[in-house]
Amino acid sequence: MSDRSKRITLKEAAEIVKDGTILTFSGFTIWRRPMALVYELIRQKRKDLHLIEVNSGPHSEFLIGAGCVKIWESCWIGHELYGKYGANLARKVKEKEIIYEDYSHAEMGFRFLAAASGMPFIACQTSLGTDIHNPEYDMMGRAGLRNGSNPKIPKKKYEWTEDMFFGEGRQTLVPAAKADVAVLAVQQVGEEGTVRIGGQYFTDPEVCRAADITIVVAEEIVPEEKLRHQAQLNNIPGFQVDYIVECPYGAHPTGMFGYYDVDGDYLRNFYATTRTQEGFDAFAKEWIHGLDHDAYLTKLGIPRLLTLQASRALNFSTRIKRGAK
Amino acid sequence: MSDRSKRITLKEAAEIVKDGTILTFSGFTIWRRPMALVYELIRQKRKDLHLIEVNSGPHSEFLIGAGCVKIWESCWIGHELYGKYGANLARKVKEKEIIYEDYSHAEMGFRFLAAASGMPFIACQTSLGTDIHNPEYDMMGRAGLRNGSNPKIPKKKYEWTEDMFFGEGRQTLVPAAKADVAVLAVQQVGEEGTVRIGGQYFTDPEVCRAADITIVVAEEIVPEEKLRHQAQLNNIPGFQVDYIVECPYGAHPTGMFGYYDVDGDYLRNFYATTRTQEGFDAFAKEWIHGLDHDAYLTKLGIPRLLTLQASRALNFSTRIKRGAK
Amino acid sequence: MSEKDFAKAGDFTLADLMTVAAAREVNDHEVVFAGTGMPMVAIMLAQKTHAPNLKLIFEAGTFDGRPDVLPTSVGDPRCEDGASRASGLVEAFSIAQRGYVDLGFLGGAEVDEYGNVNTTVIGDYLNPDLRLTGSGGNPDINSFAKRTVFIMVHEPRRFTKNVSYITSPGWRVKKWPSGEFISRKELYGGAYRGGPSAVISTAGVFRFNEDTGRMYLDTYHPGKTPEEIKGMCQFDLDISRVSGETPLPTYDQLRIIHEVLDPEEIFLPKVKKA
Amino acid sequence: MSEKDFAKAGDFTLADLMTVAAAREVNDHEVVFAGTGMPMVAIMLAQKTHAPNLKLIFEAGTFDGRPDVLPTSVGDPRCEDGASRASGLVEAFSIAQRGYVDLGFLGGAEVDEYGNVNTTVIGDYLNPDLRLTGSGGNPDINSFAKRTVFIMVHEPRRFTKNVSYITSPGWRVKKWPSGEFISRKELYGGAYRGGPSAVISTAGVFRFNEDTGRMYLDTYHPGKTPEEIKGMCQFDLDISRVSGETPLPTYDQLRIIHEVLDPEEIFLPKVKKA
Repeated sequence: MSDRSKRITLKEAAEIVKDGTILTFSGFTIWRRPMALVYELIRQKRKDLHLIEVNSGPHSEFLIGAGCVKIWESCWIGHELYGKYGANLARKVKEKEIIYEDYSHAEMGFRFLAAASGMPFIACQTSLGTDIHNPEYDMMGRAGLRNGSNPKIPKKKYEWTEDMFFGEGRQTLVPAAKADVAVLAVQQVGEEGTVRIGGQYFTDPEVCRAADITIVVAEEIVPEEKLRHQAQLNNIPGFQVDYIVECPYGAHPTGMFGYYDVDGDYLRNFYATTRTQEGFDAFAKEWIHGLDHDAYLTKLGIPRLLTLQASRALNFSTRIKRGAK
Repeated sequence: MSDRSKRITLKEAAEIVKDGTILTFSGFTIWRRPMALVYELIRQKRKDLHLIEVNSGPHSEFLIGAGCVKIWESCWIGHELYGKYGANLARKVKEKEIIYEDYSHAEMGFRFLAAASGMPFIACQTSLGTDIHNPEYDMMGRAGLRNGSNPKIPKKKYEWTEDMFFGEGRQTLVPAAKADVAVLAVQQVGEEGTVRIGGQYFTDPEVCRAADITIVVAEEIVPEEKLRHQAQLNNIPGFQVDYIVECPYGAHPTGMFGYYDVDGDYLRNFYATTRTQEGFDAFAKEWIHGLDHDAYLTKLGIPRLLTLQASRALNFSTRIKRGAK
Repeated sequence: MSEKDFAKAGDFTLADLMTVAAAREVNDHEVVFAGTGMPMVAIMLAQKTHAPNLKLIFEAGTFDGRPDVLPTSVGDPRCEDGASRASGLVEAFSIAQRGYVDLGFLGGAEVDEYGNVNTTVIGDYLNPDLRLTGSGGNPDINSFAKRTVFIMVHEPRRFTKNVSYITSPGWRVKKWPSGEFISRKELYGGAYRGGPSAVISTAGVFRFNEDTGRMYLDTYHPGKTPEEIKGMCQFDLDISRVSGETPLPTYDQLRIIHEVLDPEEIFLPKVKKA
Repeated sequence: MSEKDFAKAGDFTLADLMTVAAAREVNDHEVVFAGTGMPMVAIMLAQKTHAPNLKLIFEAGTFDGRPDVLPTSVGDPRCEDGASRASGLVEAFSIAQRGYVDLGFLGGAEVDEYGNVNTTVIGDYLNPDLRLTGSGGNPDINSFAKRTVFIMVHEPRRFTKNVSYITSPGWRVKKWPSGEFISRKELYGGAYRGGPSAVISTAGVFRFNEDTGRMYLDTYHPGKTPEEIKGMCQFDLDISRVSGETPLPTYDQLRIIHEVLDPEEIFLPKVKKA
């Protein structure tokens, strides 16, 4: 893409994600999820999204609860110790209002590695003998979605072959995980798109390259040349990034290494109150609709944000109460 | 492996590489090659080595010239601008004294990625239609080496399949590149084996994991906890490293980011004088046999080493003469 | 009382007992893959007692970390303190698939007598009573590691004849497309490294018969009897090889758990003294 | 004379002319994969003139570098100055295979009329006259990029009817196992992105017919005629589409090459004035 300014607003970023988009995200469970953009997608009433994720979490629970999602393709959803499972997904699954497709965690990781590397599939040796490989449980196949009409949806869920090189036996071939749009929540992005992640980078580099369009929502947009003084600390080169958005606390209530911790109270409250659709709608009415990101932060309030703020020395907060003590 | 001290001498390191070992290396062309250990292998008269490399360079030209190598499996050999091609390999190839096996550069990279990731093969889409894929040119097959007697040598050079997921056509399956021993020349290693590479890390992380035993030859052995203060700057976790050797200027005449530049004069002289076996033998007599690493550095002399030394600010030398000017 | 003495009843919780039992499964120098919660406390307890040289791998991408402060999740910044390397999930699973991992600690909602574990769904997968979290890395760690230890709540419905869905493979698993049960070793071929080595439940510690892959009771927790535990399983539990009572925590171990590792009581509440 | 004036004969070398011709192949904003030597100078010349936003990828693992000092190799520490990211070869080729690369610059020892290039061997591969370096990344960059430009010495034996060994794929390539020639587009299928778009030799600039994939002469270097160049090829070179003489370097371009990019005369010697 050209080097005209890549900077856009949160609203504009959400508009890039059309109805029916195959969408993926940065982060890991309750860390570095692009929540501010997720809220904006809900405000804009996005429909029929196909989420494809290495693992899932609160961001997807919000999108699913709000009715934005047609297909959820991943391996896990929950809120770690702040909520045992994904109650919104569970409800929609029970009511058959969503298509769910399960792979294992390593399989999802390797699927994104394949897509990021221009490989249509990759071989792995995990989860043999489990119901993840049960051919009856190819849910997208059951829904008639593997007919080739969407070139990013593989025609099969799995293929198996014997290792012909070393005689190592049965190999599972998993298809590349291809996405239309990846949305990344990170610490810093340069004006030309160079991404510097703090802490574990999870599967962000793979997720970025697996998508046709990458939007980076950063805590800070920083001068490009500052990042280029230490190229080894950067994780994604600028030419892989199409749009950038500056949005402090843009991953709240999930955590951001070096910036802020997970807001466990917020997640606990979300999990406790959104088991029903009515509960979800009330939560969304209070925390999403009619607000923008500034209003959301204002509603959270300065003391709460300061409590979550990470120590610059330790990269996590020393102020939050995490346990019974 | 246990956490008894991993520190050994150069001589002990070379003794770990037995006759017939499948051996691989750190670095890229004329950068970060474990030359001091290569010299020691030549002194110890190692035989029948099988070199498997992403790309090759001076280190292998030395081993091949000295008659240590039975099989050379890679994609490239030369000295960049200091020597057009690998004259020792060329001589042994012409005289049919070595088995050579060609893959493409990306194929070799992906082969090491597969081995490093526990995958017996990986799919790629490069070099279709070239003589690299000519079935007549499976040289290890022609030599009867693909009979399964060595479990690290694949039974086929290639396999092809059609993409069954997205209809993307012909895919080449390349076998994992498995090695017995990897020898890495790097800037810093901690006492427990944590590796910190300066500059591009080339294929070192993959090469390390592709081998059963990894020996790291470092410019400096440093306190482990210093490296662990910034985990993101480290490239290889300590538990993947079996032995460590401290050896300043251990990659000379190849270059080491942040420590010293390539010794172009040395390589030019090597290339010019080792086209014949007599030439090689004379060179080895002068620069390898009867010397140890300290004597080698002493013979090079302090002014030469200081000229090669990298600026701490720039990571390369500002003193060397690189061109006609 | 000395630090090395076993704690008296009332001085420790069931969770303490299970944590100590889990820590005992770790050998020094091993590479251990751990998830969030009690397993993480157990491994860090082992690291601070008999296994100072173990190497911790966290699924999100941290290798050989030595956290000062207990992480609440494998994605937590606290994981990276003192780590040899911090990267990502693809590297973690690539390393695991390459065979570096000795031991994995996992959880489960249901287990059968062959160690097949379900964390995906209660009821029929196609018409579920309750959708759970899904697999996460459970089957992957269990496939790649040489040994796997499961930590579970013990209820009869959870120790079941047939799990609703095999999320994580035990010693007899399904061969697709037919779904017939065959031995794990046969199915995994060259990728075979081992399998479930223990289940630590709220009732006892269970292991698996080397030949048949069937679960047997090794030790029973204080206050339980083997017969009672057999009655808490829907399958016919082998209680012929019981070795005794599960060893109690020492005061030293309890001090490390509650004063060093989890003083905030995130995963392990302290005993409430009247 | 002005900076924008074309240089007069005697003020530039043939290498200068070729470097400028190569730079002209680059469009602004493109992602360009470059090897060592003249291609690197050409790309950096483009970056400093008409294509300030091009992104350089070096095979060893550097992305979007802006070196102050000319690297002598893609493994050189000088590559990383001002880079967006520095990593390794697997990432570089993964990015290329994923389709991010617009243009690759490569060299060759022999080329045929379909743009098949040999860098591996002179003579029979099984009984070689001379073993060369081997492929390096030549076939890979050529397979993955949308366009490839080759820079070569022009001798009749190098512009040959049949190369000794196809190292890098042209517009008609071998289908194995039979070895029959078929079109590149047909063989590559979903992986097809393009192919050789120009050859810049010491005699002229060559391009390829869109339908047949056969080479034709586009421009001839000063002092050469199309007929003369046709005589320097062992195949029947199409000279019906010649567009004129290869444009000469400007004084501005020569200044950048010799004063900014390669003042040390590593790859491009200056004109020796009497």
